[in-house]
Amino acid sequence: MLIKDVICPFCGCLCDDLAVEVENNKVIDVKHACKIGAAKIRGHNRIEAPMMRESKTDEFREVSYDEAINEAARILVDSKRPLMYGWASCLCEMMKKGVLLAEEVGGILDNTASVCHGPSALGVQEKGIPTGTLGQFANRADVVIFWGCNPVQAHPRHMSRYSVFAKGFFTNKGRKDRKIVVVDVRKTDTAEMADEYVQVNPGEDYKLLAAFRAAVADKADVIPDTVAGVSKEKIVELAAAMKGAKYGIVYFGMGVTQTRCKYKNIDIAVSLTTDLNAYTKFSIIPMRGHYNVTGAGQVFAWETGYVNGIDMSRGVPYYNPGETCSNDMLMREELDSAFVIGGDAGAHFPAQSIARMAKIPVIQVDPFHNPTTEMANIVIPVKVSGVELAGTAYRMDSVCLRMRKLVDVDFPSDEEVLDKILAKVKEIKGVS
Amino acid sequence: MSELLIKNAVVYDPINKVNGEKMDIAVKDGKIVDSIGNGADVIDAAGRLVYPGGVDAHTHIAGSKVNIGRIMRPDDSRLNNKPRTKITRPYTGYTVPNVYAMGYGYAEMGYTTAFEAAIPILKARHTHEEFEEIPIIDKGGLTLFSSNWMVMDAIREDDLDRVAAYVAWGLEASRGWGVKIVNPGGGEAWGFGKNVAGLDDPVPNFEVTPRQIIRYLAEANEKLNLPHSIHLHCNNLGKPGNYTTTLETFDICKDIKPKRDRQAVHLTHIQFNSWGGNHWGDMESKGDEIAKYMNKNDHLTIDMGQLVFGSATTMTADGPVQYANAKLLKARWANGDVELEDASGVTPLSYHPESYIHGIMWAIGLELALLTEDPWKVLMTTDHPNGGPYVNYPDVVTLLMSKKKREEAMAKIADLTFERTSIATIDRELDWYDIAIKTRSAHSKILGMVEYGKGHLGVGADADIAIYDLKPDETDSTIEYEKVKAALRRAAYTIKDGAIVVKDGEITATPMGRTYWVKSTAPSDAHDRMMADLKMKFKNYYSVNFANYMVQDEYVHNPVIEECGYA
Amino acid sequence: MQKITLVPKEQFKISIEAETITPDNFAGKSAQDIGAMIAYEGNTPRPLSELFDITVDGSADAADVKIEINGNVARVKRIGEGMSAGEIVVNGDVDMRCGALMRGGSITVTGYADSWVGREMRGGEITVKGNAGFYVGAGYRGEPCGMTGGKITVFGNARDYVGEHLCGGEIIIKGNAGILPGVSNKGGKIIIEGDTDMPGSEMTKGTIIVKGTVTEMMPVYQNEGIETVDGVEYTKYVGDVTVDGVGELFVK
Amino acid sequence: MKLDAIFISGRTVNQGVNLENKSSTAYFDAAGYCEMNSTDAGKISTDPGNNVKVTTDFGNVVVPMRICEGNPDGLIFIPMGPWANAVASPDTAGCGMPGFKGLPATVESTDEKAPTMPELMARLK
Repeated sequence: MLIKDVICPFCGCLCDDLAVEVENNKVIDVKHACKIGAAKIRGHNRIEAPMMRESKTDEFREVSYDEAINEAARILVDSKRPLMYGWASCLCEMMKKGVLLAEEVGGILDNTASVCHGPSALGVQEKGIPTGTLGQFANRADVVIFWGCNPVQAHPRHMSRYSVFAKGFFTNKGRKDRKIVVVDVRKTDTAEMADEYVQVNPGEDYKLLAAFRAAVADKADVIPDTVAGVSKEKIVELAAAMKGAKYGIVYFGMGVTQTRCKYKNIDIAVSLTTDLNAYTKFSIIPMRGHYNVTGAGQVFAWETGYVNGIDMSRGVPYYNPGETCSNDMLMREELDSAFVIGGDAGAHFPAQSIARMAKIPVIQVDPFHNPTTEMANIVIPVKVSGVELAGTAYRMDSVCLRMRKLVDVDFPSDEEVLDKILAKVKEIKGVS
Repeated sequence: MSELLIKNAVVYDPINKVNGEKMDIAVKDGKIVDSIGNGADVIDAAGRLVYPGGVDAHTHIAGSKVNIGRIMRPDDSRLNNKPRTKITRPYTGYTVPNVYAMGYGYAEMGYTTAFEAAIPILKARHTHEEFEEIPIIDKGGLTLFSSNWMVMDAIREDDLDRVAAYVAWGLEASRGWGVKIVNPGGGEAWGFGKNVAGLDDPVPNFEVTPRQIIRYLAEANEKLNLPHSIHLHCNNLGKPGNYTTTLETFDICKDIKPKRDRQAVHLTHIQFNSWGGNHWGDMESKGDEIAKYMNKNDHLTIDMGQLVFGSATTMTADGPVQYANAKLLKARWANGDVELEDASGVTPLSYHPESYIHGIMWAIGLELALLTEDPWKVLMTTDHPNGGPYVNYPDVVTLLMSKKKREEAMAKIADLTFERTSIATIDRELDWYDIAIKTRSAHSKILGMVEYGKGHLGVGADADIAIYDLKPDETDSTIEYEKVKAALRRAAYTIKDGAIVVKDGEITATPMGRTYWVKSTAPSDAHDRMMADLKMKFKNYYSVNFANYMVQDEYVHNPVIEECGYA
Repeated sequence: MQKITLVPKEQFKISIEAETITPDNFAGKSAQDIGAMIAYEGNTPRPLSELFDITVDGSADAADVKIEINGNVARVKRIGEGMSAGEIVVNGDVDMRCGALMRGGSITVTGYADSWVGREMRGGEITVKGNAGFYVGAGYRGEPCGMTGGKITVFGNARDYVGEHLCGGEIIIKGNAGILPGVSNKGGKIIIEGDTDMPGSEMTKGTIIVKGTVTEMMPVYQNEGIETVDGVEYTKYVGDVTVDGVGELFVK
Repeated sequence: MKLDAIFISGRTVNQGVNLENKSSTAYFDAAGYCEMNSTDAGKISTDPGNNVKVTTDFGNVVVPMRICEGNPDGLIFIPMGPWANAVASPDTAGCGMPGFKGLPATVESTDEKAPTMPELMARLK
């Protein structure tokens, strides 16, 4: 059976034109997807059954779902400062349950944006974000800037579907209608195919963005001869190209969110984009990684008012990255348990943070064995959302789509696991 | 089955012409009935004020705009916080409350229905995702068609039936209740950073005018026999001198013949479009001119878009106006272009009484409501959260009911306001019957919700009832406005579908409400023409596939579907 | 005069949120009353008497209350939050948000003050004798203004974003400051006696004086030549030009 | 001979392909290496495939070296994942985000073996 219009559950592009051949409830072919998406849909070896162990150096023993869930609930109820992290490779339906569970146990609710585009949210909180949907950029953008992002590697179909080669209403020649600029600290594969590659010194994006603002405002006279390794001449020339765009778009990635100045890079990039709107139309958008990390921010925002790093311990949510995000707390050894779901803290936190996770009980809900498993005391395998389970996800531009189910499996969904943990938590706490 | 008797109520139910009558209300299985047996639960209203549950025909409660407001405003989310209880989830936010505070806040004030005023079809699924999480109140939404390529291409080809076919399809795709038009044509122009200047300024690249967009959509609206009229946010919003555009816009729909017993057009938050002068320096109120028009014409209704001093988060599909606001105020600016469909913008701001501009805006909303004679023509809204958050409705009510309250407010407002407006000269004070009209009955009538049992307490109506701790007989609303405000802010009881959801201003139960939407049909030949064009646009220009676009049934909880179409 | 002494009974690992510890709250209260006040250890409410040995000497209005904290409160947040008068002396380190929203009175921390010391401070005086973390005298996320009044002195070093969104008041860092001090300054004064980088980005109004070395300047300032302030010669810069700023940045 | 460098991490296609396959050798091949340009490689006398030891203030890790001429002098890249994390900074700089990019590092040629993912994680227990 060929299932059409399948939405890819890998990255924030949520390409929705895949065709997946399923026979006898097995995926046998994935068409139109990139290498990464195809690999995800084809599947990998997975954790077969729930597992537990006392010490993290012990071998795991297989247990029943009930035993694992009950023990997970007990750990959460006994915790004064539980972290509930992940919420990106999963569907919105379960994020809502996650918020409820975090409320019930007075935990810290954090999603993978914490180590990805969390700083982008902080930038938005400083300045807002002039943005749009990906089709708007495909149809209109004639100046395309990739700043600190590398879609060739991280979002392989982004350029063909939305940003570079895509042909749109006002861009019917596709690539030929666009000027592509890449700003990065190294000449990436994306930079190789750009019209302009601007090499910025590591950690100096902020100053370069400030210089662009000055140039755009025709105040280039204050700019020194070079800024962040880029000549003033180049800055002035590119500022003119930006102002001359019919529609400009800045795609940015972890090259700016993770480098020095972090959220201030986004803050000032938004300001530059806003400034440019005095001359033409310009937008900016983060290149989101996990397919539904955008959804995590959306769900958390409507449920709690905040996007990530949400401390539920006092019954009302409190948000303050730097104080309430996963690594802030791990660094201080403040947490007394961690619940990891739909994200792999073990693989994506600094080793020193993970070492601190080694000292507290860790519960993992995930289909796959990964570095978090190595640190876990309880492992609860679940369905692969978006392949084995239908539900809602948000594309990087916050367009909301319904993921399809392709095959049936016997694993419970993460939503079912959360429901059961929640029920057990309430039972232990004696609340209805 | 559940039965409830509300005894000794002083009832204002304008749709049924009940004006402060002392009576009992019987409820059975969630509906108002003639009478019930002796076993019913009894609430003794003891002479207190009883209204139908409040209805808000124009508010921004859910969807991508509201949520970007939350995302960009942790400074707002930390306001009005209330920790979770056994019954309620945590409340956060003042101008952009979280979904829970949104539902609870309305219910606490005796409101039981609210309509989201702007749904871009491409992002409709998001709106419904939030609807699903807003407790208690019934919901519906208005779908944006104002800069939609499908609409403009059909208009350019003078194919009214195709416009109608697309509206029908778009309403189903978004599960919307009505046709929303925002700065017609301006959203498309904003795609390249431009705007349209007035009703006859062609939309770049599409060569149709705002006037045509309004006209065709209004006609399509009637061809489809939709329960609500077109719902129009005029061009040039937020610009001094815009009242002339507004008056011209009023005229466009003068000869539209509504298929139903309602207005031909509803013009929303008209305060923002009733400005005289040529620039900020000489800006003045033309609220009186607008009211004069309202008093002479019966084809239209408006809502106030009342300004409330303090913090607001402006959000609208009017992209260019938000850019202008953000630039003027050096404020945070979120823009949200929606491919092929529309634009939007969000900007936080604060209204200050020391600013005569804000003072004039404050005055205009009140002028509109007080100078328009027929209370049914002007709804009380704040265009939440544009003019200010809906939790301030009780405050606005007291301004309408009490000249003394207005004078107290005016004492703090910049003097120039009163040279540029007529508010200081207005003596009218609305009564409880007027307020019932302006806060529920007219909202329901204008939306086409009367037959769905909203906004009234007649037999068969939904048992959505607000009881306020206030005895109309013993309260002088022209003087005791603090008491009125307190009572309206926290209902003694809010009853939703016959169940008590608020008691003494506190949430006691959190049932989920319904979502109303319209399934309409156009002639099949027009539908076919429309689908051919639509499929072409999906193939070439949309970034999502046709098959993944329409909102699925899974997203619409407790749906109530109005079926209608060409007669 | 009323003197309250708090000595922590244990080494806290999970942060205690103790916004209750202010002269305003303690004024006129007995040790028993104070002990009954609640602080939070993560999600668990705990009476102060469980957390601290409390001694109270005398009784007075807030202005005449002195709270002395002896022992390790490096994991006690929000000490002195919103206080309007009186005095707090912490003999040791404090955790985040010490003196946030403070309106009056004084706080002295003899050790390290973690991030957000004096967040959104309105008045009064905070002295940190050791180092300070990030965001000294800064604002809350999304707020246009951080500190609007009062004075903060840090004798050691401070980390990044000193005085972010400063709208008034004065911050003195005797040691070095991290990156971007005075970012979005709208009218306050910052003196950094040591080194720092990228001061004054997006400053619209106000003053920043750096007596140490600035290796990285923001490329958006107009050099106005040499000017003498308090007998010392500085290069004066005006900007940030990208926000039409008239802020004054003095760099040695 | 040690090379002073700036360390960054980032995404790659193969790291993505094996994101749910992290116990495999394919994941090690996808994420357990360090890229630098040939000039830098020459400075520490190493050839592609040979192991290098990368050290920062926060830890060290041994991985095979690869050449990427797109890297400017003194810039080394390790794909995001446990090997990069071994040298990443847990300091969140007041905003929740640890240090994955722009850290001063030294690189040297080594005969030490590169750890597998479980070996790396075992170091942290």
